[in-house]
Amino acid sequence: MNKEARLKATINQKLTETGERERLKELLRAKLTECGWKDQMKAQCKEVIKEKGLEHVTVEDLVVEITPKGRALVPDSVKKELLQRIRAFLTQHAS
Amino acid sequence: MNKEARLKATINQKLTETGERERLKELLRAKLTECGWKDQMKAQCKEVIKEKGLEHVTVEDLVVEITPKGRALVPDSVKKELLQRIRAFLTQHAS
Amino acid sequence: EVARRRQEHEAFLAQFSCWLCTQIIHEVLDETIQQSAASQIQEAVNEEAERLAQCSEQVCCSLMEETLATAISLLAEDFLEAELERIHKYIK
Repeated sequence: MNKEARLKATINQKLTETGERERLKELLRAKLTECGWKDQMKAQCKEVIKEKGLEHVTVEDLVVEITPKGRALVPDSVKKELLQRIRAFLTQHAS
Repeated sequence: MNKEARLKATINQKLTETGERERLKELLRAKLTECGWKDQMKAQCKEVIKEKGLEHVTVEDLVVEITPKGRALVPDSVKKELLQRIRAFLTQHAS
Repeated sequence: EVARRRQEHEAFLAQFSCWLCTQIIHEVLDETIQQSAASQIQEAVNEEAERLAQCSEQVCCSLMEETLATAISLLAEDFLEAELERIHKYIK
């Protein structure tokens, strides 16, 4: 395992062990709701169903169809906040 | 002060005043770079940092660790050239 | 006497030259080694910081991906279920 892979594994381990990983995911979910991402995604689902017809769409189709939009619609501020939280966590747990 | 001590003091003073001391040091620095000694020292430093881990090494540790190797690695030809330059200066100024 | 003095003087010069040579070598070496050690430690510190920043970013991305994947599939599932239910009610 190279240095980077080892470091990543250590970070992931610390995040999981301390429960920070779950807290960060929770924060992210809350931010996504707060910023209207969920509503935008629902609108996307509606659009797909309207286009293809309800009888021709499975959950998997819907997921495949809306995932790229879902990624693109995450505001930069949310990504930034998440990264800052991870950095702060690492500074606090630096050893 | 005896005669020898006086002479030593005079030579040292002349070495400094004429700028020869600085020139000799500059020559030595250039020779050390030219013969690869500087790169060897860098490699030695890297090796020690890798071996001990960055968090366990200070500049002082590194200096203590690599100085004996550094001294041993100065090529004889470089020492010889420097000595010749010093002798020439002394012959010229210590009459 | 003159010859003896000259010989003594020569011996002194030879000895003093050697001493000076060692002195200058040590001065330059100490200085260079100190600089080299400081710069190599700084370089290692910078590399480490860079590595940490990159890894943090990658961890952040994978965390984001993971959360989004779960959220999107849950959302799609709920949405489709709600739509089907709505249609069923409508048909009824």
